[in-house]
Amino acid sequence: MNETLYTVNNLWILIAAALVFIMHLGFASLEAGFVRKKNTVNILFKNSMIIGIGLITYYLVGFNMMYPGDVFAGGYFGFSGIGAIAPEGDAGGIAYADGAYSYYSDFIFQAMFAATCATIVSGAVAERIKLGAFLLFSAIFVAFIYPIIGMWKWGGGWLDSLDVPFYDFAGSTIVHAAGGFAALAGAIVLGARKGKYTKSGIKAIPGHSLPFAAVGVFLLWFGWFGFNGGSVLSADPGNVSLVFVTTSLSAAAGAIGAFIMSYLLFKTHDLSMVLNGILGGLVGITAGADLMTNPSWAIVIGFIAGLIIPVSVVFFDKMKVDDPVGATSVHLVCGVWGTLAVGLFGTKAGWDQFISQLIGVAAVGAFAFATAFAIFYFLKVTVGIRVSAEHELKGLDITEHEMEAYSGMMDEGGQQWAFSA
Amino acid sequence: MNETLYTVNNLWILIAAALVFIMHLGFASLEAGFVRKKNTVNILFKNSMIIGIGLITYYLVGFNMMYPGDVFAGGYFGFSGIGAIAPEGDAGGIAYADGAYSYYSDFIFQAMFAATCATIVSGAVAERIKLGAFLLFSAIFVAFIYPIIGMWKWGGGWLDSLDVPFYDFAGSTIVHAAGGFAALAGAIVLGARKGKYTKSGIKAIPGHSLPFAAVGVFLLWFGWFGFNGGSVLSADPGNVSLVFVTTSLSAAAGAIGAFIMSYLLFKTHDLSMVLNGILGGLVGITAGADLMTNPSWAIVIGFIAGLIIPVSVVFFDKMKVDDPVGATSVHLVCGVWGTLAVGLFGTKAGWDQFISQLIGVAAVGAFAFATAFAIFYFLKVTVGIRVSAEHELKGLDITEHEMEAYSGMMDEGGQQWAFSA
Amino acid sequence: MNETLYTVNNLWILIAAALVFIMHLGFASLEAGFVRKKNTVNILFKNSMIIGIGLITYYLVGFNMMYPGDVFAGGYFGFSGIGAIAPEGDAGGIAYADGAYSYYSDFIFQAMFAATCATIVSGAVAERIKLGAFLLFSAIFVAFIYPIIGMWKWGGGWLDSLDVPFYDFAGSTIVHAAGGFAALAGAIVLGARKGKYTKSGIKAIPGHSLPFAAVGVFLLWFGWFGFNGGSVLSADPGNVSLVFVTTSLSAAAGAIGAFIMSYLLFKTHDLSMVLNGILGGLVGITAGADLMTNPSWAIVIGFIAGLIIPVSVVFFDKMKVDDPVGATSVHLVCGVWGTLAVGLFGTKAGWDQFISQLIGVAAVGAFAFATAFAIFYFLKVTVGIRVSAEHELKGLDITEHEMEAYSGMMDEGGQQWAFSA
Amino acid sequence: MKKIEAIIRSRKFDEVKESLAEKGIHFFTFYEVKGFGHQKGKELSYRGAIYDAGYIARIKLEIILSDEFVETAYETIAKAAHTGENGDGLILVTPVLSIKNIRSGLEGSKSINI
Amino acid sequence: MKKIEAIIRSRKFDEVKESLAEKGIHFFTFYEVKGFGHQKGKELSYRGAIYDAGYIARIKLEIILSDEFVETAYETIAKAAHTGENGDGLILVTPVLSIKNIRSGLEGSKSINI
Amino acid sequence: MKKIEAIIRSRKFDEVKESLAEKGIHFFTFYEVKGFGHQKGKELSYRGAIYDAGYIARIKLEIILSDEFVETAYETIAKAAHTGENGDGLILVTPVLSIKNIRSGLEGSKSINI
Ligand SMILES: Nc1ncnc2c1ncn2[C@@H]1O[C@H](COP(=O)(O)OP(=O)(O)O)[C@@H](O)[C@H]1O
Ligand SMILES: Nc1ncnc2c1ncn2[C@@H]1O[C@H](COP(=O)(O)OP(=O)(O)O)[C@@H](O)[C@H]1O
Ligand SMILES: Nc1ncnc2c1ncn2[C@@H]1O[C@H](COP(=O)(O)OP(=O)(O)O)[C@@H](O)[C@H]1O
Repeated sequence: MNETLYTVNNLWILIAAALVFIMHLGFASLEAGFVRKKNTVNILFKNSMIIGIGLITYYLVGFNMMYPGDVFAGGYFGFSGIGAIAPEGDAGGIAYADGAYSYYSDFIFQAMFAATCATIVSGAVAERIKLGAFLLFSAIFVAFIYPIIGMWKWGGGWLDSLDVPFYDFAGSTIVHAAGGFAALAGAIVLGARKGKYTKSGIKAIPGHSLPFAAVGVFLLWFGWFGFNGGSVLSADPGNVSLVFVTTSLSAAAGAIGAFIMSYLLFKTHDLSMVLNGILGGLVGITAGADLMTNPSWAIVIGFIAGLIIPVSVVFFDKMKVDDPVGATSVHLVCGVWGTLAVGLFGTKAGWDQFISQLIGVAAVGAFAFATAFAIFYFLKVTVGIRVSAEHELKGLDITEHEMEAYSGMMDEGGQQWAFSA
Repeated sequence: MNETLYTVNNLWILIAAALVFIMHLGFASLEAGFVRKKNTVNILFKNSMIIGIGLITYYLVGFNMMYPGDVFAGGYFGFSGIGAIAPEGDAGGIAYADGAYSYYSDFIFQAMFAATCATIVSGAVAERIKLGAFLLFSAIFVAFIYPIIGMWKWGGGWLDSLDVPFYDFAGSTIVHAAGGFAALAGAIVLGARKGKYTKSGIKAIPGHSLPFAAVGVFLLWFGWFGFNGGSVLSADPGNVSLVFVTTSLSAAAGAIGAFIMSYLLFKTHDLSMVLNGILGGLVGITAGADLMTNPSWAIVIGFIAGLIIPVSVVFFDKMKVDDPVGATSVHLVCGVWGTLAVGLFGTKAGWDQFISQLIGVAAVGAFAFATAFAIFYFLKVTVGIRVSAEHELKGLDITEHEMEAYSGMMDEGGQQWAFSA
Repeated sequence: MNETLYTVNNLWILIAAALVFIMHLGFASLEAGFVRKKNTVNILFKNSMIIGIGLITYYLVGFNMMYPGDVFAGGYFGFSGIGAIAPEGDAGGIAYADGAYSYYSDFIFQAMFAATCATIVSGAVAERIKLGAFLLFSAIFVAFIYPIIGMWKWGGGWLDSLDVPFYDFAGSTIVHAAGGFAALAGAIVLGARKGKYTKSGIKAIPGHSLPFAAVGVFLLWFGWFGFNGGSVLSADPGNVSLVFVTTSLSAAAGAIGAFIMSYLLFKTHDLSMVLNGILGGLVGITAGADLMTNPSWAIVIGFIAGLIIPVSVVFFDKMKVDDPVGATSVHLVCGVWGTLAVGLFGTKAGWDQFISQLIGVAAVGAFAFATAFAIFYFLKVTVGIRVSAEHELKGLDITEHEMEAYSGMMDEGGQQWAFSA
Repeated sequence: MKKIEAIIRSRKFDEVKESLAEKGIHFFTFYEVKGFGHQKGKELSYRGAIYDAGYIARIKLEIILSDEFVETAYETIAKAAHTGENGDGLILVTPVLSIKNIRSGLEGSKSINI
Repeated sequence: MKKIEAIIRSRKFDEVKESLAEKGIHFFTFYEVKGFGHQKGKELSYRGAIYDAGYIARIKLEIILSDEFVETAYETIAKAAHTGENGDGLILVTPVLSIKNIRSGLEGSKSINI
Repeated sequence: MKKIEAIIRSRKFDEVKESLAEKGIHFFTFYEVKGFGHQKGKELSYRGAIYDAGYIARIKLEIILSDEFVETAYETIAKAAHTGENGDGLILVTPVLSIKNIRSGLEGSKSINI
């Protein structure tokens, strides 16, 4: 491996890490836009803390639990010690990954993924979870649950050692479905927001700013170039460019699918559905972005993901699973769909692969759901996870943060006079 | 060509594609900020769909119409078949473009450009066009009109085969003036927004959120590093860095030019003009960003573009061409200016070049205007393109989407009580 | 040096420049979010102009004053002529910096830094400074003061020639503390906003949009990958990846530090503090991001920066230094802390280094404060720097720009009827 | 002195304002209100669930007038705000016991700005 | 005819509205107001400084009624808006001299929408 | 019982509030209104076109008072809200027929919070 190619490869992984970072802004904007004004500071606070907590816990334990080394190959769990410090010299450099990236590039790219997984949960439990409980959950999830799941496949664990190995290119299962199942567990343990499911039916609780939500989705798409493109784990021109194309086409088709289905179901053009449709397309292609050598397959996958979104949103509402941002539909449902699609389309398509995909996503889903459920339940019976009805009514911004997201927006002539009182 | 250099070059084209992608968020934010609150969901919806429709139609037909291959060299039209699937092996890789980029990198970079061109139109026709008609127009424009124009120059068509070939580095004409002329056609066919031009004069219809508009412009500038920088079509250090410098200095000078001219004309400091001035500078330098080996030329070009902007906005208003976001001034006028500036400044400056530039921009302008006019007119007499007066009054958000962009922004104490009714 | 490695290195510097550019959007969003609605257009206007003015003045004089060449080595001031035009051929290319970057890459990267330094000031003087006076200040600051300071260290001046050279990797002192001290001078010369410090105590003047502020901080973090990562001045895998890791961990720890300290001090979870804490962590690590070969040191530095933030904000409020966005706490205080931390942690830690750091930051601080104070004072007694009390009350948007940031946000049913009057 | 209160359509506001001005009535106070009446608010839809604020947005005017102007104002508003469709709103006259102009300190009908 | 004005808690709005509807009173106008009373606004905190708008948010209803409905409306609101805690608000009855429905042109109690 | 209504400058709000408090009047309701009067709104400019909302922003206070407090409140507001420049606004006294405190159920002047 030549030094220069190593430099290029490594540079790409780092840029990809920065792009995955910006997904955190995407999630923050999307979730802020989809919650009510009174809970906006709270959701932004959670998103600001998750990235902080996520990176540090992943540094301390997560990374070495997810990539514990060859001795744990084929296993269910491993750990190689606290902290992520690069081996000296070439071992942490050109020799670390055959000239594809350095130790620290690996760490930072993986750490950004880890934090993403926890962020997925925050949207589904928004507007009613206690701040402290949520931060505790996130820390545990990023430190232990996500790394264990990741280890099964990317860390060389048992899913990677099946006869026909489970395939998950960039994490439809490992990141998205895992996060989505945890989100589902959280939404179930918490229960719905007050006033969402009433005797007279399902009530709409519109997000306070669709412009923010739209910004979030475009930023997520932008970040996904790093999420999927970086998962090539080198700057290989053929693979990275294919992944860019399949990722974009799937997202594009997701928009169109959701456009059509939401029109069929609701007879209207629901922006929030098209936005979710784009995300569904992105999540859907993530498992096999590098396998769709005919990009038309990516269009099919994304289009179906887009069709699924409105149906799934309605379904979860019928089940009284209250998910303000659609995280379960986007990440769980489309994550499962994308994982299975690897068995249906692209260069690995086939019955055996399909079965392995099913095993993989079922195992991960069950584990993520069960552990998240257990943690949320444990927090519920100990510190409590749900804010009081009164706090929920007043909003978490005032009750947990003593702040408001917007001040003086209503004042004419720019006079925020009330605050000089 | 060595494999590693190919990897670097290709990586840059991909990153540039991602940057051009983010311009779509830039346009979405800018346009959302410049329309009234009641049409915000609608404009975001259009921008979300255009990128989806644009990528997919360009994949299906556009790309192969824009780059039909050598057999059509010097011609006016060509087509090499449905779908964009890379040739096998090196032919779609290192050999595809002499080691500059792979087939798929080429496709995705070009596809992002194509969608951009359609997006330019959306701002000018905002707040009154029917959603369906607009989406139809966009699909036709990206699938056929833009690729035909692009083929004339970048696809090796007749403009590229003039004695002194027409020059358009990154698309002042091909993308921006083309989009701008189509925007003009749309604005004319549609007519002005109600209440804009009244007996008592021209009325201001202020955009609902200048902060969003400002975010949009900064993101557009950011994306322009990819738009212009990527148009070097390799990572060549000298050229890409020159292009970064000329692009930035021109944008900077555009801000200053618009600052001065809007103060002279209006005796005030109009943020929306400075924002448009930045864009004018960016559009202006786009035709010759690689030719201004003395960056001071870029400053002159951008400065003049900035001066033009307020004058042009006032001019179109006098002509009763209602363009809520200034797309015609930015993309059409500054696109023409930038194209001609190639004949006046930089390494290609000269009379013959100037004439070629004039031919190119006139031909493209006429074709874009005429075809867009025809499509809009056809849509007008068939499906209809303008929403009813009542819908326009109530806003497209409620009438076309049954949604509002902001919910509960006015509630004190965070109580969105009205929705629990 | 091989051509390909040069291409990679150079590409990274350019991408880093684009990332530093996006920090300007970060600052614009952050500052817009932290001011009152009535001053939002004004702050966006200033931020839009600063980048324009900054790039052009830096092109004209700044760059050649900051990097005047070897003849001025060890000195206090140098200048090598107007304008920044690359030497012909390899001298401006592969030979310019030993194959690390071209002349123009160097220029654009440095120019983006320069504009950043001026932007830091804009937040601290917001809501009361005259537009013209501020723009004049910025032009002078970017053209002369910042380049002189930069020359002392990065231009090979006296700080770089100390026995134990002062160390400032990416500008904790040169950019952030310098900007922070200038901000302090500005805030002092201007005085506090009306109603901030009253007989009955310190009044809160909440920013009008915390969502915008949060977006700004995430974008700043994103841009910091370029700010610090690009300061490696090559794409060296080991160094750039280490810098990515230390930068992110320090920002993460800053969030946690501010979370804890603001809870201890205020018994609440103040989002604005956590956001400032992230920035504090970023500023803090900037001086030694490449020296913390044990990333845990970066965590310590960032955590302490985060702890400092709330204390510092309260301190400046007690001193009646009114800084609406916390620029002094973030850039000045954490800039000093980060500079000194180089003497305490990492591979250069040691008493002698600590002393050099102290000398460096003291000299820069004194010079930046004194010159900025002098300029502001001069402007005060000549053109005047503070808007009238009436204008301050009405807001700068209406009085300096005759515009409002938001129009029709309060209208129900999307009717901006008031404007058709 | 009397106070006229009128609840009108937002889009009729300008017309009402201009008609009043023609009769020499330039001064009044107004604010946005919401109303439940024959005309219903438009149903909105969000993520598959339909919701309906129920109310419609209206402008409420308040005009303080000397007795001799009341009739004119009353009729002028009634005419200018009329569309004939559900939702036109209503006009009230209510009593005022006393009034003072803060600037001039004048009381009673002398104090009224017209 | 009378005008009833009621200042109530936002969160009691739906209950009041439904109770009135049960009594056949479907039409009214309302808007958001702020109030100083026994109940104080929550203290907020921003960057270490505490601030307190002091006021609380309330909804104000205005209902124009024929005299025979006044008592019912009065009692209905009083009941539906009651919590017993500080901040419940108050109900007024004020006189109306005349009234006109803009759409129908009808005056007096015939004009009143119920 | 009477109702005092006052339309005042936003920036005089605090002063009025404090002056009232000094006289023992702590409870009132207020909301933002817009007014057309002698003072005109500032002209704004957007992309070369000038526009003018015409109105200015004002605060409206409503205070329910027992008859014996009316005079004091009236004078106190008049003084505290005064600047002498166009735009100071006005104060009205209007009749109240009956009143009920929702929390306590008390009616008449016993019910009035001061
Ligand atoms: N009895 C009432 N009391 C208070 N406001 C009323 C009353 N009736 C109507 N309104 C107000 O007038 C508005 C228009 O009433 P609506 O019944 O829709 O009009 P119309 O009488 O023309 O059919 C309502 O939205 C409400 O604000
Ligand atoms: N005298 C008054 N005049 C006008 N409004 C009042 C008066 N007293 C109370 N209010 C309004 O009623 C609201 C509730 O009053 P409060 O004293 O908190 O309730 P309670 O009487 O149930 O303790 C206040 O916020 C204010 O809007
Ligand atoms: N006749 C009126 N009816 C209702 N409101 C009025 C009337 N006259 C004045 N106002 C209100 O008082 C505000 C101040 O009036 P203005 O004429 O500017 O003050 P001044 O009388 O001190 O010159 C107006 O904006 C309006 O809201």
